[in-house]
Formats: sequence, structure tokens, C-alpha cells
Amino acid sequence: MNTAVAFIAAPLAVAFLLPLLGSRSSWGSRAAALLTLLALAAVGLLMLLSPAFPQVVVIGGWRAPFGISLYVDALSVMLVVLFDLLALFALWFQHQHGQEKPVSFDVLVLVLSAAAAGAVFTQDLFNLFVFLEITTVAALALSAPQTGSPRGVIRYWLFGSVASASMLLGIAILYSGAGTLNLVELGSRWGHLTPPVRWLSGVMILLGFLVKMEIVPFHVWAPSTYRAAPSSVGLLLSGVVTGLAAFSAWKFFALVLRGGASLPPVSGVFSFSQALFGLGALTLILGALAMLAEKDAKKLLAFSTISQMGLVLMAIALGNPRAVRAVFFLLFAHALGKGLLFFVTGLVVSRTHTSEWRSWRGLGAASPSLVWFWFLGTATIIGLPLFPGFWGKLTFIGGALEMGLWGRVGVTLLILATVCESVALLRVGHALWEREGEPSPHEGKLPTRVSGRFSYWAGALAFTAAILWMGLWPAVFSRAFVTAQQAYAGDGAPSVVRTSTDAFAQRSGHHSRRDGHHSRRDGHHSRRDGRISHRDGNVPSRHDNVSQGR
Amino acid sequence: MTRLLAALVPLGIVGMIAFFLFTGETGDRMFRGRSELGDTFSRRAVRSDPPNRLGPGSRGLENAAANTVTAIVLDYRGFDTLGEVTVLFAAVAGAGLALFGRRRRRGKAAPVTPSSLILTAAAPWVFLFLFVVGFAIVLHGHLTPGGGFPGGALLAAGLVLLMSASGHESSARRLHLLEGLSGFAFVAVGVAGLVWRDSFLAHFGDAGALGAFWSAPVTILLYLIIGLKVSAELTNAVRTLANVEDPTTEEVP
Amino acid sequence: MTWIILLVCIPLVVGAVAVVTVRDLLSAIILEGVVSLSAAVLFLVLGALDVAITQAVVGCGLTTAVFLYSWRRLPEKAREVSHD
Amino acid sequence: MNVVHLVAISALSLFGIGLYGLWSGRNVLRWILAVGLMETGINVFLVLTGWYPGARVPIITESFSTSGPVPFLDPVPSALVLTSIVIGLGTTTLALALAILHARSHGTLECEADPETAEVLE
Repeated sequence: MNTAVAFIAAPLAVAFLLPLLGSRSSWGSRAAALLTLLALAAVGLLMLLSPAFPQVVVIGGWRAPFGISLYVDALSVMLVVLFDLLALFALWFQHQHGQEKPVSFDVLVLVLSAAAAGAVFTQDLFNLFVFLEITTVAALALSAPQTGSPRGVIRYWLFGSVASASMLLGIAILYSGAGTLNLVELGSRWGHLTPPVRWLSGVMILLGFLVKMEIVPFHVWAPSTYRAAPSSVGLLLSGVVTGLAAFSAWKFFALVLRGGASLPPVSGVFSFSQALFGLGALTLILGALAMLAEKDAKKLLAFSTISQMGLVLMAIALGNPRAVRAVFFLLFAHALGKGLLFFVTGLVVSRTHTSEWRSWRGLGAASPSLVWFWFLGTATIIGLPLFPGFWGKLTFIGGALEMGLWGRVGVTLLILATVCESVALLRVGHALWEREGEPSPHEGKLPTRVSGRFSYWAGALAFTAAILWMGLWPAVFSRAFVTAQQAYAGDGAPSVVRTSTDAFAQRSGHHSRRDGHHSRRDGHHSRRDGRISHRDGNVPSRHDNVSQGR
Repeated sequence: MTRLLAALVPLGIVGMIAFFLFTGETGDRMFRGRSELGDTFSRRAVRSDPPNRLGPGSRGLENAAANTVTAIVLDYRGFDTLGEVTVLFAAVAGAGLALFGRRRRRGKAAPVTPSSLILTAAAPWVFLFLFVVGFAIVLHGHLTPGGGFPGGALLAAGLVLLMSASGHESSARRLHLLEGLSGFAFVAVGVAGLVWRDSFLAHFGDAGALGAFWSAPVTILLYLIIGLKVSAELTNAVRTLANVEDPTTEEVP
Repeated sequence: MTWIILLVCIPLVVGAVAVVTVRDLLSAIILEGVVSLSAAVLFLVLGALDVAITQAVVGCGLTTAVFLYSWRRLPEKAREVSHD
Repeated sequence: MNVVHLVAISALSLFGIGLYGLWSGRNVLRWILAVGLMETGINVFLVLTGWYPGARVPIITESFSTSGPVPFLDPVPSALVLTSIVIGLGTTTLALALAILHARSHGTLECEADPETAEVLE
């Protein structure tokens, strides 16, 4: 069951070979890149159909604490398929509607998708760092503008470098304390580390993730980078790079920090998770407010991403089963909705050559479908009932209300932010839709109709299908999310190591497979008194974190 | 004022880290040096107990590279190294994309350095020297410190020198060929491990005797690949950075 | 042994301070090379030979070379440091 | 306080000096140099986590005996540092390309906040 390796090895192999076809992006290199991603997405979907999850894939034949192993479950395969499809779409869009790019563009998108798959699957902290580093390098290079000022990207590089440095220092401190790099083993040794080691490494590593997630004091790089980057890259930055950072942050938080509960409280007043929750809430509300004031559509979408990531961080910090499922739902909903919004933005920008959304007035008259797709993306993000974001926010509210006062404040902020976000996004949609008033500045000089092309309908309908599927039939997703949440929260994840070790003893060097028996365990242990515990008390360090210390 | 703040905040951060790490129980536990992980690797004892005598000539080991760091870099944690090679590849490709994104380069690119007579005369010999030393370091990576990365860097230095001396850039196509094929070969070795040992990047074949030149064959192969890859990559990086057109003479189509 | 280790730390730290304080950018690049080289010597003294060689060749040699190559391609005006 | 701590303090001060360099200046090239300093500091720190007085080069020779403690420097951090050095070279190359782009479009390496992009929340 080494299929999961293909998601990393195949795009890399193709990426290495593509420059041999010439330095300009040719028909052949485009086809190779697109087909690779398409094939991988198909393989992923087939893997989901035959549920042999979860699997542990051992790399190099070395069992888990010694070598690097990949943990492959339905959730991670779904995420990888999502990332591959987004990468596929970004490439397709760039070639169909964007400016001509050299072959290194295709190469970097492939490398990005390989690294994203690696970071999703890996169970090793340093390996995770390496893969995140690859995504950062690829994203930086992709978003460097060929004309105009690269200042936004330089800021991205600056923040990214400091984040990586902080993360590496955290890893060094953690290694010197715990003597291992495997996430699961780190989690099981975490309780034996001294508080300073826990604090320093936890804060420094999470800082690295938070910068890449665009959480508020560290978000400064994002808007200008999104503005300078082509829309196809904006889609990748928002859906893949940021989503990946959020997923990795969750993985670290859940596996190693044990939901933050094992960190001693800062002062008895608030705990580590509460601090993270506060940061997330700040990000959520400030991002949404900034959207209202923003004139540039790409930056508006950047602030929307920031706001959504704030919500994701809040859910990560809450850490109860529902909130964890909300993390997954929100990541998927955000990637799909934001992908569609960037798609429309990219099309409009390729016609009008401006991302000031007020000057987009009247474009929708020529291509009404454009407006509908914008509204569809908006509905997905803000969470209209029966759209993906709805399930995310509903699960989040369910999780938050279990957590007492903090949760209720969070829900209030979420509602406020959703209102701001809706207003901001709908205003742009309205500008596209508007026919009356002063004549559009693009009147007459633009071939405004974009909807006649095959590539347009193919891309837009693919997104629509995915959004409708997730919105109307979330059961498939929900099942995978519940399984993953239980595996990571309970005995599942530690036995990732244990099982592969056992299997190793029998058949040296081979991968092993776990049966999904833990998925039958009930993960809901919410109690009505506002304190909850994930397991019934037998793991003392694992109890409620956000409401702890009140 | 900002300068003072800029000095005080890092000072505070570093002071805090140092204070917390060096005092109390943490201070006693930090920097003890050996880890269980490192010990297991050093004893080649991940799979089973090593033979009674682990030293030069021991056979039947799980990894016969005498240099433990090499054993970790290319075998136990070879996946990281694949990522590392990819970072370099992505960075060089990205530098190219950022600098030459939309511009078609016209005419001949600028020479890397103006060549002088002495340089032209000495270059082949220095190149030969660097080439031999570079390959020696690459091929002895499993026995002695060094290996593919520094060796590849020396090879690159030789190539760049040759480029500078001859005054024209070496054929981009040949560099791309080396870069692409060596990268592909790394993945191919990984797939070969998948085929023979049922695990990606697993080392196949007989590991040989510890300390012998012909031991750890896959390690030698991978370091050779890495050496070639790194040299192509770095030469390409220098070529990319050195050939940026002068902004005054540049024409934007 | 201890003294050698501590002796190597001096150019490391002093060089680093010089990198961020020296006015001329070209000198800063060269000083960065000195810092990298002292780090390589430190690795050597500590017994991490692999790291020492890689640091000397890649971290010191190549990084400085890449810096200098891009330095040559910077416009004259960009090489100056503004006086604040 | 022994020699390990003094070297660790030098490593950490390299990290701090790099931070100071990032904070105090606006020059892109200086930023790249400062990040390089931070990386060097972390690399030294990382190697140090595997070091103890008397540690030997982790290469198996005649004198290695399977019983008793392994006399080597912990090889795992060394392997990690190798990776980190090469990654550092990669990011530096890319950053220099960005610096050249900056010099091309602004004629200088001084990276001021863009008035165009400096708006809400920035």
C-alpha cells in the first residue's frame, strides 16, 4: 500500500524532467504537468473508494521513530486530492487566461503540489519543516511579479524566513529535550519535558505556523503579496499554502501539544489555548473589518483568507471533537470558495487589467454567469445554508458552545465577522452586476464576454460540482473527518507508531496497515457543565483546555 | 529610538531563551549530547542487534556506510534529502522565473566575467583539479566526511570557472539535462527501493563490508546523483544571477 | 580544547556584529563569509566534520559567491547605502 | 556554566544579532545577510545539542566497540544541519533574485513600505 508515495514522487519526477522539454512552456510540458496532476487526483479518488484506511507508509524501510513514516487516512487523501485539483486548476487557468509563463511556472506548481502532499502525510517534525520550506520557496517564486514592485513578495520572504528560523530553533530545542523527531513520539514524551523546553519549543514552532497562516500580528506580508501575484497564484497561496500551514499547525497542536492542555498556564489567568483562541478571534474580526475598507479585489480576498484562518485558529484552539471537525470543514470550504472567487477575479482582471473592484462595474451584463459564480463562491465562504461553509460554521458553533463563556464570545464574533464578510463580498458582486448609473469605464473597448470558452465552463463547473457536492452531501466528508479526529485525539495516533513497530518485528522493513476499528468509538464526551473531556478521564493531561483555569 | 528598541527586543528574546534553557532542571538536562536515536543509528541497530564486532569489515549490517551522518542523510532520513534537493531545485527555477519571467532574452547573454589571459590559461588545469577533488569527495561520502553537497559544490566551482574563462555561458540545455536527469534518477532510485524492498527510498542490494570502498552501493549511487544535481543546480544559479540584463539596456517587450 | 572552542566563538560573534553595523554593503558580504567560515571552524572543533566541510564549501564559499555575482549585477545606485 | 553554555550563548546571540539586523535596517541585501546570520546561529545551536565534551566524529573505525556508550557526537543534529545549510543556500539565492528585481524596479535596495499597499492594517 505504497500508493500514497506517488503523490510526492510522481510530481517531483515530472517536475525534474519538464525543463528538458525547453525553457518556454510548450504544449508538451503543459500537457505533462496537467496530466500528472489529473492522474494523481484520480488515483486519490480511487483510493477513497477502496477504504483501506488508515495506512502507515514507511519510507526507506525504517520504522517510525527512526525513519520517516507517512500516515495516510481518508482525510489526508482528501486534502491531497483537493490540493492537487487546485494546483491543476491554477495551471490550467494560467495557461488559458493568464500571461504566458516559462516552463519553470509549471515546474514550481508541480513541486508545490508534491511538497503539499508530503507535508499532509508526514509524521516527522523535521520532514514537515522541509516540506513547508519547499512550499514557501515555490510560492515565493510563483508570486514574484515580473513587472512592478516586488516589495510585497520581499516582505513575504522576510516573514517566511523569520518564521522558518523560529521553527527550526524550536525544533532544535525540542530535539535536545525529547531526543526524537517523530510527531507521535514527541507527543508521548511531551509530558516528561521540563516546562521551559515545552514553552520555548511550543511557542517558537507555532509561531512559524502562525506566520504562514497569516494570523494577525504576522499577516502583514499577505495582502501585498496577493495583490502582486497573478490570480492563479493567489488561488494557490490561499487554498494550498495557507490551508497547508493551518493543517500542519493543527497536526502539531493536536499530536505534540496535546491540544495545549499539557502546557502550564501562563499565569493562572489564561492558558495557552486561550491565548491562541484570542489571536484567532482578533484575526477573524480584524480581517473581516479590513475587507469592508478594501478597494482592491485581490487584497480583499487576502483579508478574507486572513479572517477565515482566524476562524480556523479559533477552532484549533478549542480543540474539542466538534471544533476539530470544524477545522477540516472550514479548510475545505475555504479552499473551494476562495478558488472560485480567485477564478472570477482572475478572469475579470485579465479583461480589465485592474483589480480595483469598483471599476468592474457592468462586466456582469456581458457575462452574467460570471456574477453567478461570484455569488456561489461568496455563499460558500460566508456559509449560506446548504453550502460548504455552512457546515463548517455550524460545527464550529456547536463546538464553541460547549466551551462556556469563551465559546459564546467566539460565536458572537463569528456572526459579526460573517456579516462584514458578506457585505464586502456582495458589494463586489453587486458592482459586477450593476447596469445602471454612470457608464462602465470599459464600455465598448473590451471583449467583456468571457463565458463562451470551453476552459471557462470546464473550470467553473468543476468548482460548482465540488461545492454542491460538499454542500448538499457532506456525509462523506463528515465521516472521514470524524474518523480522523478520533484517530488523532485518542489512542489512534500513538498506535500509528506502535502498530508499525509491531508489524516491523514481523516483516522487517514493510509498511503496515491498521484497521479502522477505532472509528467505531464514540468521540463525543461533552458534558453540559461547560467543561468537557475527550476521553473519560483516563488521560489526565488531555482534558478541556480553553475553559481550563477559569 | 527605533534602533534602541531594535537592539533591546532581540537582546530580551535571546536572554530569555538562554535563561530558561540554562537554569534549573532544564539546564541540567540540556546538552547532554547523546540521544537514543543517534545511538541506535551509530550502532546500526534499528532492525536488530548489530554483530558482536561492529567495525571495519563487519558484514551483514543494515547500513554499511562507515560515516554515520551519511547513513542518516541518505538512508535513515533519506526522504529529507530528497526534499532538500527539491528546495535547491525550486529556488533556482524560481530565481529564473522571477528574473526572466516574461522577457524573452535576446542576443547573446553577457559573459559571466571578462576573461583575462591568465584565467584562460589556468582555467583548464584548475578545473581538472576541482573536478578530480570534487568527484573524490562525492565518491567517498560514505567513508569520510563530505559527500555529495560539498563535492557537488566543488564541481560547480570548476564549471563556473570554465564558464568564466571561456567567456561564454556553457550550454543551458546541457545543464538542464544534467539537472533534470539527476533529479529524476533520485526519484528512480526511490522507486527501485519500492520495487525491491517494498518501501520508497529503501536501499537495495547487499550493503557490503563496513569501511570498504565498495560498500553501501545505494549510498554511493545517491551521493553521485546528488553531486551531479548540486553541481548543475549551482552552476545554473550562478548563470541565472550573473546574466540578469543591465536595467539600462534592457528592453521590455 | 575548551580554549580553542571559545576562541572560535569570538570571530563568530564579532563578525556578526560587524555585518549588521558596517556601512559598506560589500564589506558586509565579505564579513558574512568570515562568520560562516568561523562557524565552519567551530563545527570542525566540535567534531561535526561533515557539517564543517559543507558549511565551509556551501555556507561560506558558495553563498558568498552567489552574493558577489548578484552584487555585480546591481545598478550602481543600488549598491550605495542611504545615510539615515 | 561551562563551555557548552558559552557556545550556545554565542549561537543564540547570532540569532539575536540577525533579528537586530532585520529590525534596524531597510536594505534588502542587509536583510538577506541578517537572515543568513540567524540561520548560522541556529545551525551552531543545533550541532551543539548533539555535542558533549570529548565527543568524537561519528565515523565507525577500529576503536568502536558495541558495548558501552557510543563515543560519538549525536549524528542526527548533524544530518539536520546539513539539510538546513543547503536549504539556506536555496532561499538565499531566491532572495537575491528578489533583491535584483527590487533594484530593477526601484533603482535602490532600500525597501520602504509601499505607499500603494500601505493601507488598512498594514
